Amino acid sequence: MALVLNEEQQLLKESADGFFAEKAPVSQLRKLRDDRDETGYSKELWSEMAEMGFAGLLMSEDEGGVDFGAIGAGIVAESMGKNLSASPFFASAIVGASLIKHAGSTAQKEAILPAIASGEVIVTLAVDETGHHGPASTTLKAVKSSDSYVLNGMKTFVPDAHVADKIIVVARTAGEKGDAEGLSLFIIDKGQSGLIIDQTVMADSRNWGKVTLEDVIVSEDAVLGTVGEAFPVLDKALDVGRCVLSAELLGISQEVLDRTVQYLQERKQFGTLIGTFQGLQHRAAHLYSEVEILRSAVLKALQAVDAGTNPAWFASLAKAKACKVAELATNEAIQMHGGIGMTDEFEIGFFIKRARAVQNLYGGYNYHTDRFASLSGY
Amino acid sequence: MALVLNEEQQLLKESADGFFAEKAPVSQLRKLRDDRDETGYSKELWSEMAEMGFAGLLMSEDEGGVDFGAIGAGIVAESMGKNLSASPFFASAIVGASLIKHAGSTAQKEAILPAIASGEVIVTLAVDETGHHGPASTTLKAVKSSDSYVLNGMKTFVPDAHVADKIIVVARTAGEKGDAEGLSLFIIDKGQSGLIIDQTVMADSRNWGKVTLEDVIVSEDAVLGTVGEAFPVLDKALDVGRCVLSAELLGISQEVLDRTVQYLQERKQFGTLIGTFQGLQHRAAHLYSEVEILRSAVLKALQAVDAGTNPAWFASLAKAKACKVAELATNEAIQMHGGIGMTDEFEIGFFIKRARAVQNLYGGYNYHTDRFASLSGY
Amino acid sequence: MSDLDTFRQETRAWLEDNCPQAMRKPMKGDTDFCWGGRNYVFQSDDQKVWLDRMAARGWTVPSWPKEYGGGGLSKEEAKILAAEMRRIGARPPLLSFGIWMLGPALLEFGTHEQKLHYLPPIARGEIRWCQGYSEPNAGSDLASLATKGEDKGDHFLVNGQKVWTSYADQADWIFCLVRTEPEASKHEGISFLLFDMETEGVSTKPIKLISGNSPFCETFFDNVKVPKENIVGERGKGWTIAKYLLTHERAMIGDQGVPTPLNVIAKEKLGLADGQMEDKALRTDVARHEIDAAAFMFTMERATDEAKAGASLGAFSSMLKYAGTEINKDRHEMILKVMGSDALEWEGQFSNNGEVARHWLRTKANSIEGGTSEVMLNIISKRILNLPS
Amino acid sequence: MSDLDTFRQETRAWLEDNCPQAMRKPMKGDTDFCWGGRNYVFQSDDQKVWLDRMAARGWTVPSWPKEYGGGGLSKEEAKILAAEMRRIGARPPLLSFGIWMLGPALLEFGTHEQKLHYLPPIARGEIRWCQGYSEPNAGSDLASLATKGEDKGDHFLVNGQKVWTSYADQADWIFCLVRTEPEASKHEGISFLLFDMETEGVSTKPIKLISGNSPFCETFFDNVKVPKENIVGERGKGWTIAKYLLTHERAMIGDQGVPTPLNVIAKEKLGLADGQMEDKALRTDVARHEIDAAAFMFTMERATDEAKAGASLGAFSSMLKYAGTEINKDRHEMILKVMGSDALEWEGQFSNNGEVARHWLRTKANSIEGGTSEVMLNIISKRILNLPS
Repeated sequence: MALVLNEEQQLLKESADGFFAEKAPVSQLRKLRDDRDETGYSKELWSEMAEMGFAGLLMSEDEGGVDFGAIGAGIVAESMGKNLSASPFFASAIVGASLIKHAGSTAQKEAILPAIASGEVIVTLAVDETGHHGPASTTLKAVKSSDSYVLNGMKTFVPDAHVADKIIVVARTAGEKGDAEGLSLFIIDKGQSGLIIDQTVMADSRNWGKVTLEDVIVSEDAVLGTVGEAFPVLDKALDVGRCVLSAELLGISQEVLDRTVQYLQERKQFGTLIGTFQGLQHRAAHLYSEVEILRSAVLKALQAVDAGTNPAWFASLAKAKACKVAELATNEAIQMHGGIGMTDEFEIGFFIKRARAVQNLYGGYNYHTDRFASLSGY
Repeated sequence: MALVLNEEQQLLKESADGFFAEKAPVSQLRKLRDDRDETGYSKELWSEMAEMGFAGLLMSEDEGGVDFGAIGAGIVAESMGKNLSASPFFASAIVGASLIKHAGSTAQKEAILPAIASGEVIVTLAVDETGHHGPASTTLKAVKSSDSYVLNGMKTFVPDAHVADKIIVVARTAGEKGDAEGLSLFIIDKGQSGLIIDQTVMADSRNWGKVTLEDVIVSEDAVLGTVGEAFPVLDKALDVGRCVLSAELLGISQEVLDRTVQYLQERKQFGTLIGTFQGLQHRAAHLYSEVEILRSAVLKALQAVDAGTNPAWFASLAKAKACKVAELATNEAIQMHGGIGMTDEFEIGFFIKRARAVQNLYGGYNYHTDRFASLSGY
Repeated sequence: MSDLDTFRQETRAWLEDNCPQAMRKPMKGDTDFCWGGRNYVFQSDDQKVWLDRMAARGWTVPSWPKEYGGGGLSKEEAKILAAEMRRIGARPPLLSFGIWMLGPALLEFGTHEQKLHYLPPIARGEIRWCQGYSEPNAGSDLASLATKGEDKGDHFLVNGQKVWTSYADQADWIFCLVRTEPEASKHEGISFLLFDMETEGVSTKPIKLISGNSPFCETFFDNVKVPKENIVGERGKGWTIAKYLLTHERAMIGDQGVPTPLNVIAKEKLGLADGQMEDKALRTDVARHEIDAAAFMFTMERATDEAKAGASLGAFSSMLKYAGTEINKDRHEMILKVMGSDALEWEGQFSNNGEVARHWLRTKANSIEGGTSEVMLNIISKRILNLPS
Repeated sequence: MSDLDTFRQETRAWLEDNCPQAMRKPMKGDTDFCWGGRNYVFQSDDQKVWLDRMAARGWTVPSWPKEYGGGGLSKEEAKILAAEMRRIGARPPLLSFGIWMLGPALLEFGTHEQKLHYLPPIARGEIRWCQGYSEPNAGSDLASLATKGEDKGDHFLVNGQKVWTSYADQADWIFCLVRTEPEASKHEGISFLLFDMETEGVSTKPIKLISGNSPFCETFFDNVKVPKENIVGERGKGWTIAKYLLTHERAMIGDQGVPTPLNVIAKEKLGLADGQMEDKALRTDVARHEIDAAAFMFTMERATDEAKAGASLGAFSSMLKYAGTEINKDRHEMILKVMGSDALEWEGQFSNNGEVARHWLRTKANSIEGGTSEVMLNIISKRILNLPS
């Protein structure tokens, strides 16, 4: 496959860029934050996104989607990264949808996928239990009792937890913390007795929550996939997520680079445009180079997902590179903007805060460097 | 102790700088290389160094030395780094002398220390067996047989091996590869039957050799220190060596920085002095900052040795920092000199080659970062 | 027993008797600092008692001369006092820009009358000062100052705007760079003026930062009358004082004191397995950072010792400012890596209201305020390396 | 079966029959390369046979037109030929500056007569070319060229000095930038001349490099007569050709092909313990390097695919040159770390005469030759980011 966007994808990109710049620019996120909006996203925006097909990019037409694949998802995520648009897109249309698609029974697929694609139902995944990603470190317990399961434990850093209709919970049905074996997935509905959701206000002003399960009892129908064998399908869905997060980091990096370059072209200091200073020029040019290289890694990884092969190696490569480049880009952007970049009134601060959250989600630079090395056989 | 040189040390520094710049500049090393000199150093220089007291810096006056301690040794090593002066100074007067001082019997001290200080006898240490430093990885075997030992094995990267009168060999008398226990030191004289020395021509054009021991039989008198318990005293002598090597790397870094700055002040390109380009100015200024910070780390480590406390933490800190800074300094120096820096006629190439050898000796950046972490308790 | 030993004994006894127990606990955040000033509300009686007792001995500013409200201590004595305070964990009784910045400037450039007038209220924590240097179009470039002071005979009429004035909304007085000689060249013609923030025509507006806090203001001067005797040093030579203070400030920003070692934070958060941090990449990065940080601390130590030995710091302080702030930024990026997503919490008890994230964001300004890293590199390049311009 | 399938089958069969077994073994070093030229001494009969057979089909330059000695292959066919050669490990029959540099320039700017005259001998490996661009005072700055060609009616009289002329001491002809219009502005007035290195007045002196090798020369021109028909393109417009070739060269230097993965070298040298490299810091650094290197390879791939899709590379090639050479330098520093002191051996069987160290040193020139990294960053800054000068 040529490492370029085809015509259809190019059109999607233009339409997404236009859509988010108009409908959900940074000012929308600022308003949600300052209003302490309870939902933390614009329902109107989410409906419009669904109408555009953005909630059904990964689903086939039969499943109610538009079948644009991971590349399409990456294109939209990149635009959302540029504009810091808040929505349940990632949690529901990417990770939730991937899990149902890959692990769900026919009944589950038919019930949930079209509802995700239409934006009616929001699904999210609750996986991590500490500040550090690690699916195999799951300790949240699901104990079988006749034909039901009882779940107890805690999850953190769950995107859109308090607005989700369904939470897919990774639980341990066998084995010990650290084992990849013995994990199972359960779909828990909002309002289920014993399910406690605490919204967490985080630096990026987006929707995050802690999820506590106290004797949550679910029937066997709530199981997604095969009991005790969730790890491979979970990791695959996480990889789709990681590739899309890399695309969001690409969008953030590209945007702060563009804004910084524009600032260098306009700002005067010592009586001259600061863009004439070679010290800054070389750093901007280096950053440009890094962003372009990241763009290739992200596209390659998204293509690997769509090609249907195991994308793990490409996903870890892309996420590691994305974390590194986004950290450099946001730090350089703040420094080159000087004092004004430090003010809340200016928007650069929103980007650095969002970048670190996305860097952390589903594994940061070190996590994916380590995974890349293991997957490469050393 | 104030972190500055005292008056006496300042005088030593001036005298060493003057001495090596006059007697052993880079051109001397070039000549030794081009002549394929058999000894690989100037015996005349070495005699003069001994007369200056440089071979007896670590020894007390009773031991035939001038008692300038590790700080004195660092001062001289820094000058030698600036001039790339070749001599058995490091092997004999630093590492050899430290081992005899700390592990030797009264008889051994009396016999050898004054001879090292006068430059009559050259001693070296043979420790590593692969390209990577690791005293505990020793496999060279010494087997006791009635009142003698039989040694078999191979050592590599031994400084001044082919000109040494005595080689201190680290051998395993018990335990397995990887154990710190079970190591012993033996003093083997030149010409001993079964001792084979292969001079190795290395990138830095200095004296290195591989040492092979085939059924070398020595008496118990050859043992230095306590059989099976050599590790602590060995590691302490290596730490003195590591601090002095850090000082040499400081000298190299300072010198290539100074030469690069001078070049930037003189070289024209695009019709203007390249030193006016801010891109290069900032890199030179950053390098200056790193070299100054290295200078503090080196002095602190040398003071720790002289203070008689365990200098391990400081030694690893200094060597790690020295490796990092020297790598940056030599790479930046080549790049900023452009094409001319690539020519053998120009001297910068000699510095980068020497730097990598010194970086490797007794552990590089990663070795000492790891050791620093362990010594810091994590 | 030497005089210094006696001094140590007496100091130890006095501190033991006079430092309230509550003032021996570590400070938890900005609100525990005692900044003083006309409108300062003490956080506790102990805080006030501690300030008053120390100020009475001149120990809020131990090495200033006694006649100006200081303790008149020698360098050695001041060092002993600091050590004894550290020993019992005593908090500094007072922190202020008056102590750090204006005081040193007045001691160097002020007249005897000015010192007598301004220094004692600083020492007693009665007057809180702020610094008016930066302007919207003169950030790193102080020579482009546009705030002007028109000569009106007995006073200057000051008009203009400052930005990044720390806590201007809480300060009583300002020390301020004002262009008083419009004909002079860029660096000439600037004067160093002092005036009351309650003077008519002065107003302030806090700037909200990305950390969510507002330690800085925009400050506006609209026909503010400043008496001519309020000038420090020569008229038109304020640049000299500003440079002196910047050097001073840079050395101080570089020296952030000894923070909790990164590895301690990491061990607390992640624990050890077989005596080592389990995440090996993180372990390596922590060690690499700590090596750089420790080597930098040694450099601060060396600079101090060299200064004691009579060397002049000069542009070396620019290097310290550059390296110190860059290392501190790296430290906080490392803390984020050590703590993972927990570090990004912004509100709530658990994260002490997002202290980690807010502090991380705050450090981004380290390499901007007091002269950017780029300006520091320019200074090193020109003044130390003598590279051509 | 499609035409391309047929072509693949026939090519495979022909290569199978015609590529000598010895020419299917990996090349060990520079001496195994076949450079061709009047004075070239073939390393073996097989090497000569292989060159002759390939040249006869025009496959030393597969995509050049047949009339100029090429194979006349379409892009798709050329790709198949390359793939089939890779399949059996066939060595390139001929490497030369004529193929890489002069050929493309002539194809773009030369007259039909020049193409007919110069290209076939390049394709057959009969004439070896070198490039005369850099001068002692015009390294990265080709506009400062001082070598001049005086107009003497039917010829130019060339005087001056070039430096960094690759293998000038072994080359037969030179393509050379010469200032022929002294009055024109800096970039104007330079012409692109071709002449025989045996012409009277040409002399060369090899430059010994820090790697110990001498792939470059200083080249001197003392009243060298060059016929006017030996000019390529318009008189005074040589700069245009040079720029075209530099872009070409940059893309090529960036693209170093796929070298042995670093982790393979590391595993071979250090082995694994429990499936992982034991030195965890080194493992992390190897992975970090490989991630950067792979992402860069993808970028080369993307650039190629974008070019195929009709996009113009333009200044993007400067980015590729910058990033590719920096990564390659990093790769060789990493190899040093992987191999430890063994990597520093300079002579002897064991180290294949210091191949590792010499190659490491050679890479330091990557970011200098063909435009330094700093010049590449200037180009990106100006032409892509539109930053002001």
